[in-house]
Amino acid sequence: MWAFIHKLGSPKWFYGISARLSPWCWGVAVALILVGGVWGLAFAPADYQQGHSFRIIYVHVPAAFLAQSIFVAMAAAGFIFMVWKIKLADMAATVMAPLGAGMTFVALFSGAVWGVPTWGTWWQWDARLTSMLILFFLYIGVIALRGAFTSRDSASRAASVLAMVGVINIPIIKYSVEWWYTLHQPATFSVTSRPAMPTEMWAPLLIMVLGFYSFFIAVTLMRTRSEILRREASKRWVRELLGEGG
Amino acid sequence: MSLRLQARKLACERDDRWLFHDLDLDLCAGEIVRVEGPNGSGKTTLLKILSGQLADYRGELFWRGAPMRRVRRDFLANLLYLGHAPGVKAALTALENLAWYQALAGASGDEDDRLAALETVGLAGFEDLPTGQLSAGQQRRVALARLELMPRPLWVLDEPFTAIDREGVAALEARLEAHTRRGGCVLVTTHHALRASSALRSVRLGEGGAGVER
Amino acid sequence: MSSAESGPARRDGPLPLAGEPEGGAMVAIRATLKRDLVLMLRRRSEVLNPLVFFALVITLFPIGISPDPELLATIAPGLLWVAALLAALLSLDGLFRSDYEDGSLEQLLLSPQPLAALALAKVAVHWLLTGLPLALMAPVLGIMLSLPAGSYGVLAVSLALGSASLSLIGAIGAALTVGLSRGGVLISLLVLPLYIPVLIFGAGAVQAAILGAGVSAHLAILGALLAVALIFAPWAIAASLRISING
Amino acid sequence: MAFDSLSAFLAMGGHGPYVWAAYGATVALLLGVTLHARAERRQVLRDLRRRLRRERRQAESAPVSPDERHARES
Repeated sequence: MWAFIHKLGSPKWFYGISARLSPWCWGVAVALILVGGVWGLAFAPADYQQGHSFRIIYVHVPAAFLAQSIFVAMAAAGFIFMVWKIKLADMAATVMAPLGAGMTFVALFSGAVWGVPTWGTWWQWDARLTSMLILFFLYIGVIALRGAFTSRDSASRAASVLAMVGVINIPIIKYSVEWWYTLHQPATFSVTSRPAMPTEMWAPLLIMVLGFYSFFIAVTLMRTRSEILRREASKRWVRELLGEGG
Repeated sequence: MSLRLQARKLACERDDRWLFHDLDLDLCAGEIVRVEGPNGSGKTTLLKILSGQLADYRGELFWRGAPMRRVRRDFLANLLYLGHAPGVKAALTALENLAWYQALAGASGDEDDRLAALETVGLAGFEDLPTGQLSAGQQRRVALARLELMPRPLWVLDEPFTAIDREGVAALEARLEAHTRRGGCVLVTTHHALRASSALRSVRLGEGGAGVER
Repeated sequence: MSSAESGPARRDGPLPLAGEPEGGAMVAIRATLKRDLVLMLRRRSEVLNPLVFFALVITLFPIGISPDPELLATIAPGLLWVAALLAALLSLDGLFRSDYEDGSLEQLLLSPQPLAALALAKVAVHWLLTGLPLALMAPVLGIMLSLPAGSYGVLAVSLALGSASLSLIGAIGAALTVGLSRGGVLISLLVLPLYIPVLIFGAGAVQAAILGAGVSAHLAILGALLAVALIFAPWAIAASLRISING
Repeated sequence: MAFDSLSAFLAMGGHGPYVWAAYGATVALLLGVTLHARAERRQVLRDLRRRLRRERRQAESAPVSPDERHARES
């Protein structure tokens, strides 16, 4: 088990294995997103209340899911880096942060756009949107903190600590914001929390969510590979690899 | 069990640059070990590692034969570290500063001891002034008074001679030698030429290479 | 330990090696508390500045919005809480910075006592001289915002309780940025999102008091938040200080 | 199929601008991230190869052991 973890933590080994995994992830991501997108846009039935604006759910919810998952993944990578000093985990955490911030932004944007036909306003202090907005600030904080240090080692550690502190806080923030929202807007209807959804509606949603997760894995693999090359530029295996490749 | 700090195959990489690697070092009772090397060769980093501040190194550290990670508190109870900054609070008086340092070690301390220590470093009459009103050299002396006050066997001193006048330098050198005679040990970096003595040893840090003992 | 620490009197004898330190932690914590209190009281303006800031910000709102007492009364709980939160934030940057600059922070890290406990002592002083005075001052400003009667006590209690959590969470941010020269703005970016739960329940408690609803649930949650912060924050602060000292 | 014609599909029952804006932003992000990741990878590889070539040239002109050089340069 330990040997496996340390092997997994070796950039060289990871570089090799991820090269084989990467095309599959991209293939799965593209296929799922295409299928889910077309299904959701053209074939899923319209909502009886919201009509076709309901189709925004197929990008809003996957983006929101991913935004939260990426933060948790980033904190987990930070934890692994701090406890076992596996630098690979930090490289992954480095590349995850901007993607997470981007996903949060898309979730916010699609949520805001969805608000116009639903609530008649571009911004509603809805519980979900508000916690998304806070999550966005948390991402910005992690990215800014990492950028503020001149020493990369210190930057990595500081960003890891902040990500871990943030991940402890996310559920607290989420619940307190929900509580706050119900207190102030008791009867407003929330766009995504609805009772039973028919299969034709949630099946494309599930496909989209899975597609987004594959996309996340594919991008993280690819960018981590670049980050490995950048950080391990003076290692022999990188040189041999490049020497062979021309 | 006597004082002994060992480093085995010590290496430190900061941001992809090897400051030093394969460094073996033995510090024993009765020694002054001087770390030499050009600017940026990692002298301060080495001192920070050997004083247990920086955990980001490869290799092993042993304190009295046991791995450092396990005996860290015992090690710290025997260590006195003076860094680049004197660690003296400008708004506190010299006495208050020393009292805090004694308390950090876990002892309430004694006012007479503190007064005596300040007198030894030539600060008699300045005990009750906020140290912000003292000169840089005098502030440094307040920090050096800790050497008198706290009987820690292992001293790790980063540029202790900074801002000290000539008599002060001579007194400090004599103090270091007296410390080694009592079975203490000193690890020091300095640009100042130390008086040759049988206790003195040098470790040279090269440029990105291994340390060489001389 | 006491015989080993007898100092210059025994300067010629052989040096004893100290054993594992015992029972010194309380001495160190008490001394750190006292030292920070003395330091803050000698620079009284640093204690007063957040309070003046608090009063100033509260003055701006009636001028900027409207002097209408009814309108002010509805927004007063939130305003008071937000302004107090910002005032507490303002003083956070100095929590570790002066110690970092004069080198006493590295000495604190090299103490054989648990760093988390020593950091907690410093945070306690920060709360005592920032959070608590802000809480005591808030009712006075509440009068100026025509805060409805019956909520003044809750305002002070919720602020006192909440600002302790704010100091603890904020100290993590202060510890992370202490090694950075332009840490002042960054710290608010890191810390403010984490303050939101405390703000929600703190302002909520005052609002509940105005509406005549029970406030014990709010105060209990504020207490729970404080408990969580007390458990996690000291370790995070200690870890962050260790990172920053090697920045 | 939930739509009768292409124009109905594009109109989205009157909600066209909102639906297409949300999807457009998402596609822009996904594509942008992908293209950026590819460009980044190429850039890194190009920089590394260039550096390797330069070091080879230097090695030919001045024989220094490679380890020393890496240590000094990186």
